[in-house]
Amino acid sequence: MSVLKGQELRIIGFLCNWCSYGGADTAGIGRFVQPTDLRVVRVPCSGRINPLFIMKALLYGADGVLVSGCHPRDCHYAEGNFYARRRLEVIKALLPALGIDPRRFEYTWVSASEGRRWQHVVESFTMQIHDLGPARRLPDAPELDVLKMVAAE
Amino acid sequence: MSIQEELQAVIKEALPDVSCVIGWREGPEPLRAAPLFVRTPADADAFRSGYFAVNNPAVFLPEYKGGKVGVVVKGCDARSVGQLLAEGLIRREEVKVIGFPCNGVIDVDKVAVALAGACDPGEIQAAREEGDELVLTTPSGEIRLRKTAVTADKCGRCLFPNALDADVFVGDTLEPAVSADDYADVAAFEALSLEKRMDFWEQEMSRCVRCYACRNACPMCVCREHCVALSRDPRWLTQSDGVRDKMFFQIIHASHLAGRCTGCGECQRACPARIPVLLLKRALSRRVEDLFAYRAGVDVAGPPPLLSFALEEPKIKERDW
Amino acid sequence: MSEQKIVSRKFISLGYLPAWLEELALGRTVYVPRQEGRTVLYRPFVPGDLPEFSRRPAESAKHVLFPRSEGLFSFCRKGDPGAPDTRGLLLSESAEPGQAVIFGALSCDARGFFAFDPVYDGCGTKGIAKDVYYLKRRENTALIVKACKTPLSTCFCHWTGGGPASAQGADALATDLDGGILLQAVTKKGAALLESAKLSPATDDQEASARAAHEAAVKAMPSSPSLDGAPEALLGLFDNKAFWHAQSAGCLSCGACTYLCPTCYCFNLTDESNGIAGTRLRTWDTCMSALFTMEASGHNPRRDKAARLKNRVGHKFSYYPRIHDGRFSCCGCGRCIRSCPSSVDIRQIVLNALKENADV
Amino acid sequence: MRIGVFICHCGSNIAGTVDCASVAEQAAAFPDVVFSTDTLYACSEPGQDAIIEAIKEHRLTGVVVASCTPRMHEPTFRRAVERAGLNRYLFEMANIREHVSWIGKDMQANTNKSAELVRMAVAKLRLNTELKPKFFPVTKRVLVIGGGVAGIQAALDAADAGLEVVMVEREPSIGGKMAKLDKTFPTVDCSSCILGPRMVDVAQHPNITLHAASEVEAVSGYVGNFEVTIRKKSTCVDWSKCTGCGLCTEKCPAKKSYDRFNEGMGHTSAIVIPFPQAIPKKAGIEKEHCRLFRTGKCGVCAKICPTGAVDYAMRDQIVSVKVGGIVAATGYDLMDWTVYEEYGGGRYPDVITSLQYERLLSASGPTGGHVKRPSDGREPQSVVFIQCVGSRDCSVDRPYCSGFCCMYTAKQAILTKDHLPDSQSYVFYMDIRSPGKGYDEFTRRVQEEYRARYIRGRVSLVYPKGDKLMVRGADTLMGTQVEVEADLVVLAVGGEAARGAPHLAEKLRISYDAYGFFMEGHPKLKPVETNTAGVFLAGSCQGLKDIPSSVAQGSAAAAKVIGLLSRDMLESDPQIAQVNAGRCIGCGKCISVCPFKAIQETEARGLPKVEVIETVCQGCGVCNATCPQGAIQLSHFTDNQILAEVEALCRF
Amino acid sequence: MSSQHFGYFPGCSGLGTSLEYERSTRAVCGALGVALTEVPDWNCCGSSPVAHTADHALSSALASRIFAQAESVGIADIITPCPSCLKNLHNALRRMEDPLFRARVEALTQRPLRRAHTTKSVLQVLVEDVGCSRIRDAVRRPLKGLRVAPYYGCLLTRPGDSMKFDNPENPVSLDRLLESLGAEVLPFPLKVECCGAAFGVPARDVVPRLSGKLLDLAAELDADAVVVACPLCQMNLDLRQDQINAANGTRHSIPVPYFTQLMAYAFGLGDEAEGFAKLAVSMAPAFARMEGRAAAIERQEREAAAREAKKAGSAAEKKSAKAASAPAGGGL
Repeated sequence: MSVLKGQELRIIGFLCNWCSYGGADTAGIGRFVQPTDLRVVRVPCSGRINPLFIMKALLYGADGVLVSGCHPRDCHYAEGNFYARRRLEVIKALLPALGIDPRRFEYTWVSASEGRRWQHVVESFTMQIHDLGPARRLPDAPELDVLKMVAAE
Repeated sequence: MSIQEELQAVIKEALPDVSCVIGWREGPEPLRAAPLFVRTPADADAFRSGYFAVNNPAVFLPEYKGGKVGVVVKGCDARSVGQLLAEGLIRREEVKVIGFPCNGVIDVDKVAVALAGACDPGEIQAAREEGDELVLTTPSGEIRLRKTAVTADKCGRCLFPNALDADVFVGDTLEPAVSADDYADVAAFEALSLEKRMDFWEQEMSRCVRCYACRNACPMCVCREHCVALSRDPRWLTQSDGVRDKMFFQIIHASHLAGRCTGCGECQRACPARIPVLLLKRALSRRVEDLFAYRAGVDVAGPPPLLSFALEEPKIKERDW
Repeated sequence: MSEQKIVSRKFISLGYLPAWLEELALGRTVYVPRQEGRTVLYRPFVPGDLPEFSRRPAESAKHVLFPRSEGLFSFCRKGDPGAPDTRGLLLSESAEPGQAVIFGALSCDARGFFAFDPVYDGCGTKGIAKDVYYLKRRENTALIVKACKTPLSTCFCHWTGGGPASAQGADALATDLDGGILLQAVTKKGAALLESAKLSPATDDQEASARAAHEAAVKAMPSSPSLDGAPEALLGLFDNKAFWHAQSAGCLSCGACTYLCPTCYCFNLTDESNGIAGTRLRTWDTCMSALFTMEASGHNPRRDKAARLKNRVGHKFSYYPRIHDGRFSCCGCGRCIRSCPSSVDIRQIVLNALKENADV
Repeated sequence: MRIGVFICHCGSNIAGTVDCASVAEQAAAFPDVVFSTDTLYACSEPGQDAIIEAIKEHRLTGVVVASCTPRMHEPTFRRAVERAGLNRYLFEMANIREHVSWIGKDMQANTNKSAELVRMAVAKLRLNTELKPKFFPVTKRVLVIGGGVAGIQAALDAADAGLEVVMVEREPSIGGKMAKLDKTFPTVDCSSCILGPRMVDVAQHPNITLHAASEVEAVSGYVGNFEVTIRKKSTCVDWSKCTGCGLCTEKCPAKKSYDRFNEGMGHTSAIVIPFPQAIPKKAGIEKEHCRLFRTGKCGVCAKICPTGAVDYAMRDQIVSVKVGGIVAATGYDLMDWTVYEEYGGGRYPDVITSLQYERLLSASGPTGGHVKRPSDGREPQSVVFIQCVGSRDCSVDRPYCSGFCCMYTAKQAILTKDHLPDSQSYVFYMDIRSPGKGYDEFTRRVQEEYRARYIRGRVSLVYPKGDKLMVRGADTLMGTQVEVEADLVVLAVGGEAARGAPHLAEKLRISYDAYGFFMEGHPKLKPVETNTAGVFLAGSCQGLKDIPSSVAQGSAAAAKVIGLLSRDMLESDPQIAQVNAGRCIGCGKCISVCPFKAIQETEARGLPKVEVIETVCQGCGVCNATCPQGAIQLSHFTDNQILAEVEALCRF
Repeated sequence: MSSQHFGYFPGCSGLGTSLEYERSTRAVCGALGVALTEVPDWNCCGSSPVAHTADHALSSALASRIFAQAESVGIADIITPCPSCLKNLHNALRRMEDPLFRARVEALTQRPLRRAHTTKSVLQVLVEDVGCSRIRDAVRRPLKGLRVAPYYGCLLTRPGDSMKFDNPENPVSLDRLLESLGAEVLPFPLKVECCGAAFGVPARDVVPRLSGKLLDLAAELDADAVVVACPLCQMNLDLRQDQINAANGTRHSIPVPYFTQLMAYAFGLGDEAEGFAKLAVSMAPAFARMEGRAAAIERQEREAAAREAKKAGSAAEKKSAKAASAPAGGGL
């Protein structure tokens, strides 16, 4: 789907169900106003996040990707975020090699109680992405154009 | 006895114990050796080591799991064997590793560059080494090239010219030419503007024909026919001819090799479109080395870094919001 | 060259070549060999650039007629917000392919289309099921091949009935002469291309030196073995697992050989859809992949690479010739050997098969 | 799939800033959507009925509700679609309240965002599959870790309901902190008089097995079928022989040993029965004080013991037990108050903790209930209580309120006056927190009846002057500095998670907060559950609380366990990893990363493969992100489902 | 002797009111092999009330220039005797960890810092970098018999997370240092209490109350001297002692030397370095009492030693007697 022109950029968040999705809920419950760009994909655990999801998003249409999980040692599944931390940190090194600004991807930890922090994270990241502007993308296959045209209608 | 002859002897000696020994023979083109599978002592006479023995024979090992095989390895090939062993993808008792000191191998692409249009590298009729020079017989006469100009880049940064963890090591060990991999190639690429870097990949990947030679030549790519590149479930890629999907496959390959790539460069060598796909893997290897002091195929004592974790990661500086 | 009648002949001095190509490019896409990165490929001609003739293209020109991926048609299910339960299906065909010229292709590339033509022209269906997508492009594309002077170590076009200066399957033949290129059209399509003010009439002398060059090129090639017994030999080895295991030991099961091959014409069909709209893609496929014959049940008749390599060689030198008047589905370009990371040599396999069969 | 989409207004909560009708209209054009509408309250009974009605009328095979967070009503709607005959997993939610309408006021942006979130939900739903739980038998036995008042309550309730109970207590006696208290607030009745009988009940209950001086060594398994290893620590006394006669403690020559039960307010012997009402009432040797262990010479207790129970060579014993549920009731410890250097940091003998003061007040304590200064044994005339020592203080990383200090300080001030009628108590406080039945009345009584002087302010310094202690602080109500001359200073030290709590949490695979307190499943709706099925919490291990709350939580945890184990078979959550054996190459990467050891090697047609132990898998998906060929997929969060969401948003 | 080398920032009082602190510091550091290089062309540290209360960036800019000046002579680590200066140097470094704040400061100074800097007090360097054992070794005239109250003042260790030195509420480093000089260090519970100096201008009536309490306690403990490490405390307790006495109706006469002065004395570095002449309340009576006590202590020690010797002697006699009789006994 296309972004709200001139107003929003495409930002995807991958949030673990137990901490960060809850933190985003807490921010909502607290009516902590945030920029509207972010779209959240809920996953059970940051350890579920295949770094390729991030690459997929960045290559195929996202201007920014934000990952958030439980703070280290607070993982609902005990260890998932520890694996995530290593994998996300490593995959970040691929972005400059691809010609993608590494600031388009960040990961952080937000607990279910940290509504204020979530607001801050969303504000900061959205601002960061708006500072970078819309991302340039490698061309997709022309034979798939028909799919995009329908989506744009 | 030359090292090649010594190796032939060792291979013959190893044979009764193994179903075959994997090495190199002369290929259909003078500059490119082909894999050799020695099953009888007579086969061993065709064995060739040296400057043209570029192929990484470790790529074949997982196929032979369950029986014992021998493999002749250069230093870089030995790292692949080491990483396969560390990940339990092959068993130590099922491989007989025969190592020797490697002085570097040829990069045929560099020969093409060095020829500067004098002829098509495919027209070369014969090649021989003379000291520091490579002498090529072409339809238009002999051409001499400095070996330093046509030796593979990976050899210039090789830290392990002597096969590690070999059961038999033939010859005297060599001193590595350098003391550390400075990843100057990655740094040089990243010195370009982001725009230029993406331009580069757009151009390079447009040549990709999706033959997946890069993947199949990779000794660490053990998924083979189960690779996600061809699967609809999960379905990471379409079958279209877009640069995006092609690039994304390289990202998949690089990410699956993060902390596992030994830098043998076979992916790049195998590419018929000559796309420098090793660069992405090296960008990740550099990061893994920085973060976890881990070099695949060398520091294999513990679990691979991305299959483990530490409660405190001293080198990971998380974003401070 | 002798087998085809020359319809018209022209000469172009090298200085006029770019201008002529630019002229051809009006209303057409002109594909020429171009250096890109460290390789040479067939790419659309860019005004101001000269085609790259010092090295032979790594890929064949087949993608011009048979794209790596093409949308055959698209479909769309339109929702009516008022009555979402009723959705109509709209189908739309893909656009007509445009006119194209391939300039500077190799003789073997042109001969490659020989393998395509009967297959896509309804072979086996008595002409009923013609592949309009291929045939349309074939019709709209003119092919000017350029005669080779020296063979590569992997070349064997003459084994399969071709030659370094063959114009089979092409519309015109170009031959390097001093200061320019002799152009000889063998079809009307080819002759039409030569109707240009940028070209000058050719002389008999020029044609004679071209002929001499062609003969020299043929001479430069090593002598060719007879492959007459190949179809039967390969069929005879169909169940010889040990033979095929040995031949395929070095194979990595990638698709480089088939994708660079001028005669490999297999494809796969997939639908890509976003749930509302979609497209049916035809993409290259390769028999070297295990998935090529994977059946829905999970059974795979060609599980190992030996079976798959057997198919590639067998198809080209046995199964195809048996139903196409003995013509091999191989043009001897040698790209599969050059591009193979393991240097698997199809010539050697055929010779081994002949030898193995003779031994039996 | 035939998808129905329901856009909830949530009254004006969503409709206030989202054009719900427009979202419903846009959703009608999304793939496979055959019905789309907006609704006032989707979660209400009429709302749910409308969904059920639509499923039937439009033959829906999948439902998307766009409303609040799935963490709130996903179970509600899943039950609703199930009532209509759909599998509960053929349902998705789009969170357009917490993530949209409540965090922005821009109607256009919110409406667009809502539509996109619905589009993502539809994209995922199209790939959802029916998931069905599996059933497995349960062990009808419960493990209670910790024998304080919360653990005792949980154990007795569970045992009375007919469950077998195994109680593990780290100390040689159960009773916990409550056993050390003199009186309880606000009734000021005797702590050991009300706790003692319950302790005896534990000892005598036929369904309860007590392991005192023991610790949980390891926990494996899963809800309904945990395997617990218990380490019974050596006490050097064979408790099967010990009668608790106490002869050894009388004859032990190491009389100056640190008295743990009395918080160091007195001395005791090296072989010790912690206190007279101890359960079990057995002796044990504290090796660091025992002469035999320190000098190699003594052995008096072994000689004197009439039953020959003393065994210096005794070793720890390991016991294994299978249980179906676990209640963690490990309580709390006092924070290390010596970091407060300004209060003397352990340097002045007459600055003591509130728990030490309890022992001084207690008739069973070292002074027999006579309040005496530790330094010189004099009765104090002026007693200063300093509250919030280690509570609500960010400077020592204890930002939380311990909750019980205001009340026990009031109680101690009253008891001080009872013991020493001529004494004067001063209480420095920040706020008085007394929100319990009869609590506030109690804090008024101590001021009005017992004339304790309450000074609102923090103490900045305690320093000795002669044989007195000068307590300097602020009186924030008067706006002045005050200095009080004290004979005894009692610090109302706050609590912290029990020593080793995080370690135990890791064994139990439950979460804990930054301070080591165990995390409840939901702060409001799951106060005694944890995120690990079958593990429950009682008492202060979850967060500091007073006795009535601890007891209530003990009963609540027991109720949860009883409910759990009342069933013969349990359902497993089907949102777990599944292996596509056809794609698996048996590389074992998933096995090495699984935090729950829920994946094991297996074989299919001679090829190595892996399989998921369905009851052990918790559904985190680390394996899924690890498997390079995607052969192991987390049901309901498969690669394709997540990719569909990404592509719906980014690509197509 | 040692390669310890620091940049030295004397601070403004070092040139005036606390000249004796300055001199004794240099002398003591010289004696201990600590090389000090004065920051060239230094300026106000920025802790003057106008700067540090009104504008943090301005205040830190002043401190930042001092670091920049130090960089110009190749120095990264600066030490200062004055706790107030120290606090401002610390604060500046800490605040400048925030890139935004740093940018504001650099806009003011136009002198971006290129190196990482640290700062410490003279006391911290002497205790942590030199160490008490080396100090003890340098003592020529032990302060045996001198009863001292160590007074750190409110700033030297606080706020703890900024100063990062000793225990903020109950520091002991000065205690340890004075002990190594041979002095008898009294437990002085008010060692980090405010002396009131900061109120000298805005609320003068508060000063005698706060300072008086310190002197009262010192007198109560029978201290010969209150030893300080801060120019402001020193001036307040020494120069204003008469005012304090007048306001409180007391008659204290307690000398208030800097710890470096006592070190200079103990090291025997001479009058110029000791600078006792500059104190308002004379040290002379204190030293006199010290010597009296020292003599008494020595006498007691001699007697005790004699008793020990006697006891040991008689024990040995007994032992030898026993030993002598043993063979006889053993023979029975």
